[in-house]
Amino acid sequence: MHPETAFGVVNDIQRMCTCDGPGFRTVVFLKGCYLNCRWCHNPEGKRRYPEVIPFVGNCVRCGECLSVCPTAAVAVDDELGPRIDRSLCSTCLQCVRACTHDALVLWGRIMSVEQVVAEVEQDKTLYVNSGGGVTISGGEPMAQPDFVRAVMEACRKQGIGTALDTCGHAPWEDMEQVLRFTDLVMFDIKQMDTHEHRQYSGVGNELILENARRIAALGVPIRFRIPIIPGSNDSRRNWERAAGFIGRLGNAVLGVDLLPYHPFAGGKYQAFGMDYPYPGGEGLSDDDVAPVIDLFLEHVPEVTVGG
Amino acid sequence: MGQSTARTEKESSVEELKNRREWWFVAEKTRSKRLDYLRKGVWKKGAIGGNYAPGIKIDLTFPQLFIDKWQEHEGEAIMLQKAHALAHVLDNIPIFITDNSQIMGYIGSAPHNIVWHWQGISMVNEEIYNEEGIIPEPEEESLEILANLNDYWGGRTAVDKLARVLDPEDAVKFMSGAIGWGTPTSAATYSTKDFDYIFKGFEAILAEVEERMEETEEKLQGNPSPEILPLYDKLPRWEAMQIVLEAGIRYAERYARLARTLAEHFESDPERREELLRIAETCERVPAKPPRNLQESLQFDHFVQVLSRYETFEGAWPHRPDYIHGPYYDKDVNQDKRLSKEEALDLVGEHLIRTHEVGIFAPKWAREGLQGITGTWVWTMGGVKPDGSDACNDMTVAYMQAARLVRVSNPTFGFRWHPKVKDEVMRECFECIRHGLGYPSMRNDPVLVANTVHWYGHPVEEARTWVHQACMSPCPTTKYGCQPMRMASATANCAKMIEYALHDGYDPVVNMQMGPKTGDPREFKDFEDLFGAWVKQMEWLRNILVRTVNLGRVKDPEFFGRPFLSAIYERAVETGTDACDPSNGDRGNAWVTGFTWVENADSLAAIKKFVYDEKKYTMDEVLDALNANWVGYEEMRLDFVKNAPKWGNDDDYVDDLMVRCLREVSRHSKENRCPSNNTWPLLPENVSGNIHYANLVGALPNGRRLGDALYDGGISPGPGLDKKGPTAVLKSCGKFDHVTDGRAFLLNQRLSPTQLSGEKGYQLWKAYMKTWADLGLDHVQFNMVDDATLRAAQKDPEKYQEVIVRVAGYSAHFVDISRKTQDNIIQRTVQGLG
Amino acid sequence: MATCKDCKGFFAREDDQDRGDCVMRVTDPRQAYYKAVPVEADKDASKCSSFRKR
Amino acid sequence: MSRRDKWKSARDAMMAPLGKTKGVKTRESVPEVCCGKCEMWFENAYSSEGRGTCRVLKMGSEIHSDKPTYVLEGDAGLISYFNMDASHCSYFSKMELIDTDGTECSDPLFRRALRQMKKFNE
Repeated sequence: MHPETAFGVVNDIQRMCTCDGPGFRTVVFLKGCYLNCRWCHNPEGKRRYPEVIPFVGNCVRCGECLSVCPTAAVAVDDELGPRIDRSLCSTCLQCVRACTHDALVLWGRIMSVEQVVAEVEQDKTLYVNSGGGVTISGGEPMAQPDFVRAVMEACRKQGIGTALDTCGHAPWEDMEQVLRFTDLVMFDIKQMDTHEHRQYSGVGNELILENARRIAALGVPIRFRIPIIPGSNDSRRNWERAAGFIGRLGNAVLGVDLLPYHPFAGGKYQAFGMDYPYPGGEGLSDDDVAPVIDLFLEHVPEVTVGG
Repeated sequence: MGQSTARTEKESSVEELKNRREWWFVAEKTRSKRLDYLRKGVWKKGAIGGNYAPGIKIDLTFPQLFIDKWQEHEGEAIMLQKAHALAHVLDNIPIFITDNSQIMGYIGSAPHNIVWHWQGISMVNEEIYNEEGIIPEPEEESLEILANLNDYWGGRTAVDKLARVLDPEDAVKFMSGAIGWGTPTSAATYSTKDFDYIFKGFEAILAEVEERMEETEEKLQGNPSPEILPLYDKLPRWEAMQIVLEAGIRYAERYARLARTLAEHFESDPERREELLRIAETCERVPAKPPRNLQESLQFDHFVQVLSRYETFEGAWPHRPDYIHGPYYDKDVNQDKRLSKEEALDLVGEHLIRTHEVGIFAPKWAREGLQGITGTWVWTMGGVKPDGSDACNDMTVAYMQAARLVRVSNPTFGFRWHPKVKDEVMRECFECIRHGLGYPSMRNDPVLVANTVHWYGHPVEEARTWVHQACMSPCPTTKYGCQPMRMASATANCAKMIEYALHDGYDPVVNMQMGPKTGDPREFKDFEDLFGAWVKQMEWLRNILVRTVNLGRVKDPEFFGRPFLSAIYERAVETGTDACDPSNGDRGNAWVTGFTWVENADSLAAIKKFVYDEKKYTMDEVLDALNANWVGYEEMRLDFVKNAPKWGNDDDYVDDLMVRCLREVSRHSKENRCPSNNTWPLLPENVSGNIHYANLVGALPNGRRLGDALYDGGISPGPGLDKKGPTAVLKSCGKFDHVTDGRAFLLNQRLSPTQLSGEKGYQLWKAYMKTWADLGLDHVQFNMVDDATLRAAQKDPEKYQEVIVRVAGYSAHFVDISRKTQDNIIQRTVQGLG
Repeated sequence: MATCKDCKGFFAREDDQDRGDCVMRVTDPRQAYYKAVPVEADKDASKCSSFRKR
Repeated sequence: MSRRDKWKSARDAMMAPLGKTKGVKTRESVPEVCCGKCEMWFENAYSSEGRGTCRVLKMGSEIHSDKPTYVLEGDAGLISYFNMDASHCSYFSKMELIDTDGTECSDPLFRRALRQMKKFNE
C-alpha cells in the first residue's frame, strides 16, 4: 500500500453499535461524501477534510477563540455563538485547544490504518460472542477506498467480520478492491428515478444501480437500506420500482432495511449553527410505513424498519 | 360474543402498551384481580426522597406491649428477658387478614404502620420523636408515650452500651458519621437463614432443645468441675428459645383462629370461605410442623421472616426462595396438579407483595442512602446446587413472571448466572430487565463461589449454597456458614481516604482531626509519597470501622440478645449459645462495604498526571483550588474533569492505579480479622450513599465539588466520564481479579431500551453477558428506562408511580427518590447501543 | 356494664371461654381487612366506639 | 490530659443527653436563638436526632452560659444540640432557611427531620 493511503480521515469511531449489521459492531465513520442529500443526517461528515465545527450550545462567549485565531476566521455572535469563516480557516486548531467548553470541536482526525484497527480490535470478544464486527460508514467510505480496503483487510486477518455501509456512488474499480475484504454490504437506494435522484442528491443514480447489480452478481451478501423521505421518494411508483429492481438481483440479497425519516437531525444542524435544508416536518408513523413493508416483502426475504 | 370482543380489545391494547414500553400498565392489565387488589392495597413504606409518605405512622402498640413484660422480667438473662417480652407481643399484637390475601403475617398492628427497634440506638429513638408526620394521632398523647419510652431506653440500648466500652476516640469518630455507616449491633442487622434446618418445624426444634436441656441438667447434677460452669448460662438461653418458638406457633394459630371465625361468621362468598379455611389449615400446620405444599412452605417462610423482624430490625433479606420453594411448586403444580400455574403465580406474586409491604423505621441516613425502600432486600435466584448442577427450577421462572406482574421495588432479585443456565431462564431474566424492573442483577456464580472459598475458607459445597447477604455479598446458608448479624456495619466512606491524604488527616466538614497525620502534601517529593499517605489513611479508616464492628459483634449477646434467631440457628440450638456468639462455630463472612470508592483512583490519577508527571500544576495550586472548593478555579477544574484520565475507559494509566489500590486493600483485608478469625475484604458499592455523602465529602481532584453527588458507586465509572462505551467499562473492570482483589464489585449499566427490543435485543444482551462472563466480572445490573420517560416522570410524578429504576444495589420507584438522586440517575451514561 | 362478651365482634376461644378475639372490619384508604385483638371476655366495653350489642 | 481522657470528654458530650432527657418538655423546648439555626452548625450525619458539630469551636468551649468560653484549637469540634441556647455565642450566624418543603434530601441540612424546628420555618 502506498504510504499516502495508509492514513484516512476519521470522523468518529463508535463502539457497541447494534444498528449497523449483525451483532455488536464498531462503526468507523469516515469523512467526506460524493453526494449532497438534502436530508443528510450527518452534515459533519460531508467534507473530505478535517474541519472545526462549533457546538453553539456549549459556547459561553468567553472570546478565547477570537484571541488565538491567527487568521481571524472565528467570530462570536452574541446570539448565534461562534461562527467560522471557512475561506479563512486554516484548521490550525488553536481555537479548539483554547476552548475549554467544547464549543469548538474538530471533526475528522487523520488516523493510520493501525490506529483504527487497534481501536476496532478492543471489542473482539464482543464480536465473537455476538457475530458482530466492524462497519465502515460515513460520510461515504468509498470516498477513501484505499484506506477502507486496508482497514478491512487488516480486520479480516484478525478474524473480525467486516461490513461496508455505502451510498454506492463510486467507481467500480474502487468498489471491487474493497469488496474483496467485505463480508456484508449495506447499500443505500434513495430514488429509482435518476432525475429526481439528481435533484435531491446532486448526482444521478446510474452508477449506483449498476454497482448494486455488480455486487449482487459477485455474490457478496448485500442488504439494501432505503430511507423513506416524505416529499422526496415516498411514492408508490418509486417503491414498486425499487422492490422490483432488488427482487431481480438474486440470492445475494439478504433483505431490505427501511429507514423512515425522522426530524432529529434538525437539532444537530442547530447545534452546529447550520441551516437545515430539509425541514421535513414530523417523523413517519407505523401506519405510513406498513404498506411499504408489504410491498417489499413480495420481492425480498426480509424487511426491517429502523436500523 | 360480547365477552370475546372485550377480551380482544384488552389484548390488543396490551400489545400497544408493550410497543410503547409502558410496562407498568401492561402489568396492571395482565395480572389477576387478586394480585391487582393486593398490589394496590400496599402502603408504601419506603421513604420518598427522605420522608415517609402521608398516612404512614410509627407503631406504638408494639413497644408498649414489649416494655410491659420486659420490665417485669428485669434482672433475668437478657435472652430470657427478651423472650418473655417478645412472646407477650406475639400473643397480643393486633393481627389482620386483608381481603383476597392468602399469605399471613405483618410486623406491626395495622397495614399502614411501621415498626422500629428501640433497643438498638437511643439516637434513633430520639429521631423518631423528632420526625414529622409519623406520630400517630392524637399527637400529644403519642409524644408523651414516646418520650417515656425514650427516657427508659436512653443509655440502655445496645449501641449506648457499646459506646461506653469502645475507645472514646473511636466512638466519637465512628459516630461523627463522616467516615462511614454502621450500627454495630444486631439490633440493626440481617441474618442468613438455613431453611433446610428451619423447615423441620418448630416442634422438632423444641424437641431438640428439650433433649439438650435434659442432657445438660444431668451433667449439672454430676461431678463438679470447671467444664460444667458455662452450662449454667446455657439453660436460660434454651429456655428463651423454647418461649419464642412456642410463641411463634401461637402467633400462627391466632391467624388460623381468625380465618376460621371469618369463614364461619363473616364470609358469604363460598370461594373465599374455602380460601379462609385453607388459610386456617395452613396456619395450624406451620411453623409448628414441616410444610407439605406450596402455600404452607411460603407461609412458613413468611412467618419466620416476620418473627425475625419482631425481634430485630432486619435491613436486608438474604433469601433464595426459588431454591427453597421449588420442590413444593413442582409437587403441587407438576406432579399432584393440586394448583394451576395461575393459582401458583397468585401465591408467588403475593409472596412478593407481603415482603414489599414490610415497613421498618429507618434513621434518616439510611433513608437517604436507601431511597424509596425499607431495606436492601435482594433475593437470590438461580445458581447451582451443592453438587454444582444447575439449581434453576420452575419457581425461578415463576418469581420472574410474578415480579413483572406486581412490579415491586423491593424485594429485588440477584441472579446467580453460570454457564449451565438454560436459555428459557435467561429469557425470563432478560424480560424482567427489559420491562424496566432494574432487576435481576446478574452475578457470576463460578467467580463468586471461588471468591467465597478464597476469603473465608467455606468448603466449596457450602459456598455453592450462597445467597446475597445484603445487596451484594454472598453468604452460604449452611450450619456454620450462616452469618447472624450485620458485620457489614463496617461501611466505609472511601472518598475520605484520598481527602484525608490531601489534608494531613484533617476533616474540615466535621471540624476534627480524623485520620493520622500523614504530612503536608506540599512536602511530598513524588507520587509515591502521596500514595503512601493514601495507604495509611485507608488502613486507619478500615481499622476503626473493623475494630468497632468486631467489638459490637462480640458484645452483642450481652448487649442485645437474639432468642428467636438462636432458636432457628442449628449451631446455637446445639450449643445453647446466642446465634451471634462467634464462638459457636461461625466461620465468618465479614466485609467492608466500600462507598465512594472510584473517586480514589480518579483523584490519584489526576494528581499523578498533572502534578507529578506533566507538572502542569503544583500541589500548592491543587490544594488551593480544593480548599476553595474549586470556586475561582473553574478552568482548572474543567481541565481536571476532562483531561485527567478516568476509570472505565480501558486506560491503563488510571486502571493500573485502581488495581494497585485494590491490591493494597486486599493485603490489609487479610490483616484485619473478624471475631471468628477470618478476613475483612472490601466490597465496593454505594446504594444511594453517593447522595447522602454529597455534603460530607469535600472537593476532590477529580473535579468534584462539595455538595456534588459522588459517583454512583461500586466500580461504576463516574457519570458521563466513561467516554469509550460499555466494552471499555467492562474491560477496565476486567483488569483486576474478582476472586482475590475484593469481595464483590458493583457495576451499573444503563442500556437503551429501544435497542434491546425483540429477539435481536435478547441475542445482543446474551452476547453482552457472555463477554461480561468471559472477562470474569462478578456483578452487573441494568437500568433500561430511557431518559425521556425519566424526565417525564420528574415533571409528572403522578402518572409514573410505577417506574422502577436501579439505584445501586437495589431498585426503587423513581418517583420515591430525591430530585438529586433522580438527576444523578438520568446523568448516568446511557450506554449507547447504537 | 357492657363487656366484650356482649359484643357481636367478640369470639371466645375454644380452649378458654374467658378470653377471646375482638374481630373488626376495617377499611383504610388502600385496603379492607379484618382485624383481631385479644381481649378478656369481661373487659369493660362501655367506652368502646365499635361495641355492637349481640 | 491523656489521649483517652481528651476523647472521653468528647464522647461524653456526644452521649450526654442519652438517658438524661426527661419527658416532653425538654424535648420540645427550642430557644429562639439556637445552634440548629446557625450556619456554623452541622448536624451529625450518623443520626438526625439533633446532635451536631460546630464548624468553628472546638471541644471544651461552653456557649450556653452568660459568659461563654471559646476554644479554637484542638482535635475535635464542639458537639452540641439543635436546641442548645446560642443567644450568648458570639459565633452565632443565622442561617437562611430555604426549600423547607422536605422534598430535598440535604438542603437545608437535615433540618426537616426535626419536627420541633418546624415552627421556625413558617
